[in-house]
Amino acid sequence: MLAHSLFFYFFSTVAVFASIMVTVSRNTVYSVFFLILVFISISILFIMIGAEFLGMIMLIVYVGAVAILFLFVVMMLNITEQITKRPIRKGFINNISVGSIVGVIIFLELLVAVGGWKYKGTFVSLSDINLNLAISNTHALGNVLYTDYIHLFQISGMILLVAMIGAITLTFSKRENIKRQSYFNQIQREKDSAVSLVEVESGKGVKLDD
Amino acid sequence: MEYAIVFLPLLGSIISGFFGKRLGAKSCQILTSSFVSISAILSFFIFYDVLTQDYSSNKLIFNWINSGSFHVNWSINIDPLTSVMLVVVSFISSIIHFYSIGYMDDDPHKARFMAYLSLFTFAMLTLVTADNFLQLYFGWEGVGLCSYLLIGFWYKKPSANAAAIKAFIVNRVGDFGFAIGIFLIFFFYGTVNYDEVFQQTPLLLQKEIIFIGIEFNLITLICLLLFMGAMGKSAQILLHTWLPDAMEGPTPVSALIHAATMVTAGVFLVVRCSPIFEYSQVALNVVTAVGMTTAFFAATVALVQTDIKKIVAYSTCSQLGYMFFAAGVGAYHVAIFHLFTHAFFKALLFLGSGCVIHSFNNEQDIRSMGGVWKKIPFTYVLMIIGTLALTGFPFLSGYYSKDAIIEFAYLRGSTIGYLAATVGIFTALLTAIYSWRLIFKTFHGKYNNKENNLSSIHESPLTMLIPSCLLAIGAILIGILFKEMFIGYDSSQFWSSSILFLQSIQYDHPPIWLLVITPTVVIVTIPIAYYLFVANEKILKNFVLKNQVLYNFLVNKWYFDELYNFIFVEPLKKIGLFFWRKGDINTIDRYGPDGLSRLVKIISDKAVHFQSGYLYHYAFAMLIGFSILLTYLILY
Amino acid sequence: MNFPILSAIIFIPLIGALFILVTKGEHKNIVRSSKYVAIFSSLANFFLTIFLWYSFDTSTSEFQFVEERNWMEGFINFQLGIDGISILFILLTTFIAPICIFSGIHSIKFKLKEFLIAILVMETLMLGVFCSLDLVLFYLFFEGGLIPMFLIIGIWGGPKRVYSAFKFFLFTLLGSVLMLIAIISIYWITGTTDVMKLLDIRIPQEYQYLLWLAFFSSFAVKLPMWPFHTWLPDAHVEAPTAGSVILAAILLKMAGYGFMRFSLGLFPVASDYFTPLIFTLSVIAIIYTSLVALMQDDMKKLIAYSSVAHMGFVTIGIFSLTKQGLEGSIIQMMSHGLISAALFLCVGVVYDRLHSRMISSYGGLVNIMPKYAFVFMIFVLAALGLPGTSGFVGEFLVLVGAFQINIFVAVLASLGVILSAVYMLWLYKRVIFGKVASSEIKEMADLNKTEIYIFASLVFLTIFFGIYPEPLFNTIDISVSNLIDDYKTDLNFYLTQINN
Amino acid sequence: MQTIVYILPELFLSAAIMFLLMLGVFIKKSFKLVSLLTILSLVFAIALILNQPNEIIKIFNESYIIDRLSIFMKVLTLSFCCFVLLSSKDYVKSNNIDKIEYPIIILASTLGMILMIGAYDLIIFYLGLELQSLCLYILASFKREDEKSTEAGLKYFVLSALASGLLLYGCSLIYGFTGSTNFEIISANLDEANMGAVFGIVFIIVGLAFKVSAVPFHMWTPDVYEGSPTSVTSFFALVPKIAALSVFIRFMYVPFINVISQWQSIIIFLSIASMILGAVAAIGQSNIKRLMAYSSIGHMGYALAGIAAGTNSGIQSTIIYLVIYLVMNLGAFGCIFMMKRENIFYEDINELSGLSKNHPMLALSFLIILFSLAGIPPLAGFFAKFYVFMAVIEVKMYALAVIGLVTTVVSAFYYLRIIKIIYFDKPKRPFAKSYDWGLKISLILSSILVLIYFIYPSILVDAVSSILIY
Amino acid sequence: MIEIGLGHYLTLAAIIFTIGIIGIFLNRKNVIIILMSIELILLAVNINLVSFSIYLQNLVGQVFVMFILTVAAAEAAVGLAIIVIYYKNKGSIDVEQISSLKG
Repeated sequence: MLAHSLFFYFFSTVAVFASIMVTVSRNTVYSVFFLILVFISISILFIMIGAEFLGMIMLIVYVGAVAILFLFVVMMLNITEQITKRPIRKGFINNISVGSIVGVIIFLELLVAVGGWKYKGTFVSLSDINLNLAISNTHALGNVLYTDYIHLFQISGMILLVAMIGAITLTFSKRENIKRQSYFNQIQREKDSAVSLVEVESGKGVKLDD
Repeated sequence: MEYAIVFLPLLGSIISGFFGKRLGAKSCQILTSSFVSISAILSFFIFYDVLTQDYSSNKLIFNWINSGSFHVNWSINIDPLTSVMLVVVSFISSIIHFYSIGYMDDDPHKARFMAYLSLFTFAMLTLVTADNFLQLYFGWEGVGLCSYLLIGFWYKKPSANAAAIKAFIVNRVGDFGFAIGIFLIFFFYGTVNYDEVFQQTPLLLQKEIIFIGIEFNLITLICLLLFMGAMGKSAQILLHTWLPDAMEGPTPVSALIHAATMVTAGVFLVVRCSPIFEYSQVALNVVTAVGMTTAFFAATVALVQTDIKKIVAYSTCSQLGYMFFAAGVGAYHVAIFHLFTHAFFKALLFLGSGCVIHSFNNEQDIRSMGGVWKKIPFTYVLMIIGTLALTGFPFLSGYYSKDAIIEFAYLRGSTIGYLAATVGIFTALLTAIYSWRLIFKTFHGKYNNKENNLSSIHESPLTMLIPSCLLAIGAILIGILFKEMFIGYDSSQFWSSSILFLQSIQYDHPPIWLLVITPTVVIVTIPIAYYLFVANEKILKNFVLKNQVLYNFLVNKWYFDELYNFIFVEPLKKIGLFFWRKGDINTIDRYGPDGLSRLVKIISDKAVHFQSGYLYHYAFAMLIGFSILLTYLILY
Repeated sequence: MNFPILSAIIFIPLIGALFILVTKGEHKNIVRSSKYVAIFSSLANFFLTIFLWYSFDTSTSEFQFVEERNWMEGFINFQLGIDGISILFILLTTFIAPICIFSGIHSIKFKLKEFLIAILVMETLMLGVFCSLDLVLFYLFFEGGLIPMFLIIGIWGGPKRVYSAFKFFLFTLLGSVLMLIAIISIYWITGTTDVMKLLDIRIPQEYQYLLWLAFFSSFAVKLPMWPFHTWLPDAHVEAPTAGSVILAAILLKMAGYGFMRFSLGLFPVASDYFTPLIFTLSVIAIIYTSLVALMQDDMKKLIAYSSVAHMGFVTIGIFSLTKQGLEGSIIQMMSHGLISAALFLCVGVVYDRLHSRMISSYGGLVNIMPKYAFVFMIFVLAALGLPGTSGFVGEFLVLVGAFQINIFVAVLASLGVILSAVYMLWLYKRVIFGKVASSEIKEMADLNKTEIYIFASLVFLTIFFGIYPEPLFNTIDISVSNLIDDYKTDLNFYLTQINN
Repeated sequence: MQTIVYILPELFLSAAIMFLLMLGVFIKKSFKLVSLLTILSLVFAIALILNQPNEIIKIFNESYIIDRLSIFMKVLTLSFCCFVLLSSKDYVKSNNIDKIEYPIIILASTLGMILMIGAYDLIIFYLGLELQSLCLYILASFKREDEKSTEAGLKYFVLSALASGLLLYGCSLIYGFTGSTNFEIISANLDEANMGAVFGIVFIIVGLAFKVSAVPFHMWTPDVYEGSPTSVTSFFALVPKIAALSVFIRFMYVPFINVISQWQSIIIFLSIASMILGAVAAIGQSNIKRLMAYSSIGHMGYALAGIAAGTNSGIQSTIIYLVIYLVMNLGAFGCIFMMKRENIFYEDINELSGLSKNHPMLALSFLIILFSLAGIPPLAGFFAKFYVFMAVIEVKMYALAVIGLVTTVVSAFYYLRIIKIIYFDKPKRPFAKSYDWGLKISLILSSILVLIYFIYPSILVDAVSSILIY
Repeated sequence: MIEIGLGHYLTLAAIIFTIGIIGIFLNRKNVIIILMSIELILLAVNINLVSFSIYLQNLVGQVFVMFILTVAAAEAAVGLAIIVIYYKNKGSIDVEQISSLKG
């Protein structure tokens, strides 16, 4: 019980801090790392309340794939260090203040929503909830995912397909004057045509012809 | 017969107007003149029938306006008053038609001129033969139109155009009152037919109505409004300014329209409406007052004018004043008699002036004339006859009618009657002075014209002189011939079917001194005038120099034109411009459509400006919208 | 059902327009055949309406030649029909349309084919307005007219045509969208938009005021009443002659017709309540615009302002709700249709020759163009309400009617009669009389054959109806009486309701 | 097995996507073939949908529904997708975006929309939405060497992701506060006291409003419309709106119907704001695509007004409005596709100047379409507005009606401005004569439909009259 | 405080959600940060769903999260692809410079 709350407070603090850092840190690479930190702490929270499959999958998908993708792009575009010498735009300060006010308002309103939560009336600690332990969380998900939610599963497949097509269409370009590997040609190549013995006279070097 | 009288001139007008080019000017002139002459002859027959057999008729032509209870017909109504007017109108008109043949000899638009003249005759005839107020109004405006057309006949002259418009518009002002009078009549009587209106009048005597905030007696109000129309048409003071200007038109026009016929329509109206006027002493008094004021005012102005036609015009104005105050004191028959005689001698005077002008090659200023009586004796004689008749020289036509007016005014016995008689006598004096001034300045003294040689002065052609002679005969004899019939002892019977005399006509003899005073004054004036204007001009010159203010006041016609210009014309123009510039453009458009579109444009620019292209602005806008919705929901 | 004569009348011009649209071939041939098609279809339509008039039964106030078709299933039917009031407007429309076509053929120098299509479509829409017995249908035609008119002004108009066309379009559109809301509201209040049924249904009194105002906003702009009139001078000035003619002769009448049929028929209480407003605006319109007209230096603008003043008489007459007032308004609209059309044609004649509308560039035309001067004179006189022209009959009756209701209004309105004389005669004097203003004027030709025929017909009708308006009175008599009776009974009904 | 029959169209489309992909990969230069087959498969899918039974069917644990609304909207989506493809063929070819992926992605996004339309469960709705959106991101930046196109893609991506994040948050709230993701269960568990769920509604409305580009969630629209290749813009302007509006209707009237008083005022706000901004902001535009963007914002405002009415006739009027809007916009974009000289497509409005002289028929149809867009009778656009305001006034929302119609006047201004340029201004060089029959057909079809709709306006009313709230 | 209930998790989610939102429009650096903020938002949603799911003892929430994960990955891929081509065209992914489309 106590452990649960301690862990909750610790990891949620980390998550909040890290998510703030995601948005404010100068270096984009750091941002990505903080993002990873958020993901990790949240996944720990998930595991804590019994959604272990999702917690793990979060790690795999987010940390293992998405965050790494981000990192790739950041590296590729070489935008890690932001040029910060840019003069502050007029009205920027204003924006910050107004923006923060709006943010705070939204946050307070969300709290109102959360506070208005009266589904079951009484306060129930999440750690007390007895999950159906007959089957594990993963098992339970697996049971429904391919039966009740098979159509959704297929649709998400389609989404991934589209994402793939899209990413390729957008970024893939055939460039001229670039030598490419041709696996078939490489493998099919006979020894005769690939290797030739050359008699080398000393002191003359080798002249390779085309 | 009635149809022929009224529609022959119209036919002539149409033929001459539309086919003038094809027929040629000559045939048009002959055609229209003969049509009008036929009409005149037929009018005499009618007159004769009326006189001898009490003939009367009311011929319905067809319905005009027929809306709910508002029925108006086109019709030809004959009664004694109408028959007299028919004679005057058609006879004078035919004479003028003939006269015009000569007068307009060198004008390129003869056919058009004749068409207008005939059209005028037609309109005047419909006016006098109407049996309801609306047809009267039709003729009323019709003659106004013809007057407008004829005054502006020489359209190249800017002054003629201006005068034409002025005539029309001033008349419109009068007609405004007239029209409202008709509305009132219809509103309270439910009809605009003379007979029905006249029959109902005694029933409505006590009716009071609020009009423009003032309480009036209904009958009085109707009379005053109708009289307003009459004032406009008959150029009574306040609405007289158009008449002198109207002299811009050709002289035959002045003779026909602005002396003999149209301007007397106002008098005709008052007399025609005597069954209403008789019931309103207030209205009658107003008529008298306006009449005598006009008579006096016009005479004073005529004293100092230098344009030959303008003098005659003011004289017309003055004589119309006589007629009105005659009507105002209840002597409607005398008014009509004066109208009748006046038509002849005033037309004669105008035709004579026309001859003079013709002789002087379109010179109208009497200061540039003089000393030609021997060169143009016929004209001279005609003018003398006209002047004598006008001034009321004994036994010429003017004598009978004018004296009768003064007598009747005196006999009325009321204060206003005495006052009118006094003014009448004094005006007669003035009339005599300015008339003889005209004669002496024009025909006697030194020859003053610089443009034309004395030798080039010539007598007018016969086509002009013969008609004038006819008129001259009329001017001499008509008074004697018709005196009994119009104002004699039996006259009330003759008039009974068209004029209502609430107080029976006084046939008492006025005091002898009154009978004598006017002719005496008239006769005595002649030598005085000769002395002043021919023999010894210096006295006058000195007098003028000493009384420069008075002189200017008179020369400028009591400053009426300037006053009107100042009160009406300029302010109206300014208001119009103000409404347009400040009202329409600067207020309605500026704040209305243009303002709205500018506002929309501004909002549009703002909205577009907001679309800054920056992602964070977009996200920000979304979130603001989102938080507004959320907040709204919480607060709701 | 008999032959659907009203539909035929409405759609004949449209069919003509379609024919013109689909003609193919050499440019010259197209233009020629479009001319013939346009003239033929418009004239055929005119004769058809004459026949309609002939077979019209003047002894009943019922709607006649009623046609009913399913249109928007369940709630709105395609319903046509005419009574004594509308038939006159139909006649006016079909009479003016050929005139516009003739005038257009003469003066339009480019895109003649499109022009003819626009005019024919316009004719269809205008006829639809006067025939329709359903509010939605009415609105459809009423608003639809904006499209061709916008194009006519915009394509063939003068130098400031864009501004004017936009102003015209948006101004009138803004006015009429409110009417659309009112129409829909009426549907939900009463369950129908069928005019014949609505005239029997009494709309609850509390709704009437707003509904009336909504209709008013549309009609007041269209009529136009002061202070919604400023689009009119602009539109007139820039529109080509035929456009001005249509605008002045028919488009403005739609509003008067609407006031009569809808404002009075459907909302008697509100009409009664708002009568002072109408009177005030109308009187202001008459005096104000007359004064403004006085100071114009552009002929068309002057005539446009005078139209505003004349339409002021119309509204006074309508809302005086007397027999004379209403009949006077109708006659006034008819005659204004003829006279203003003719006046614009007159301006068009000289504009075609000199390409200036400024009064100052003219002068002394009578020397060069006597026939023209004559024709112009007739219409100037008719416009200032000279007895014997149709202008007088309408104006006078309106004033007679108004006088019975409100003396003060009638007196002030009569002042307009004086002012109209002032500005019209002054205009005439400056244009026609005086010295020949420039050497170009000397070159100007007098009226040609077509113009003479056009003007002759207009002159004839103007004077004919001025002297013998009996046919018009015969046609409208029963319908107007019925309108007034209905109004009075309805009003009494409501008033007793209020008192209880 | 029965279930499979019901989702045959969706299955067929998925299969077609994969098949065409393979085909495209293995056959070189097969763009033409793939496009043709795409259109054919769309047509075939329409046939399959029309073949579905005329009753309400819920499958997959009631998470997917087949009813009149969904059938109607699906047919609409597929057919307009067809028309867009047809009319943009020429454009695609001359702008070097004729890759096989193009039609395939369009097909995939159509599939996503169809799933959205049929969704009866939050999860499937979300997945459909994302499938569609992903395709749209790609399409927007499809002209990848063009800076504007990629910028459009980027903007659309970021904002759309934000919007779907909000929407998702709403979904999570609704799930949490009602205990289910199924629409009917949500409906049963929702009441006004359930604050959290009501909040969720706002989040979801925001997401949907983004999709229909209602103000203030419209900010992406002008930029994306302008930046994307015109063929994509026309797709954007037409097809996704169908799905978005139908989902809007579905959400408001199925799960959220019990809290109508809560969302009604929000929709009214969105509607009014969209109408006003759509009318006002378009005035200064010179790029015709941008102008069409604002115009579509305005039109969506009117469509939302119908939804706001909260009645059957409200929904029906919205659907009628949508249909007419689609037809008009198809025509409008058809005209935009014709603005081509020497293989360059112009977007500046001023290039249209004097079109009436050079291409009278094109100008005429543009004229008809523009007047219709402005809502001037007797063209179809008027009836669209008429029905909407009928529904609005039925529930006595007079203010909405007045504002809506007044904005009509304002928006008429910028349509008139285009007409002015076409008809009143001096001609410029003529455009190339386009002989692309697909474009011609869709243009002629749409302008004729718009023009003659008034002859028998009941046709649409009849078609949608069976679409009712359940 | 000691008892950790649903409310705590929801509040955590709300905080992260808000940070994600603010991150989108206050961030002036590069677009990738925005992408990460979006991931944060999705993460917040996931927290919500998972905690609801556990609380309600209803697997739907967790299933939902599974698909959100998929979508998030796909979105990241496509998003990054777009960023890459944008960078190729423009040479920068500075948020302040993405404004060639405006008005």
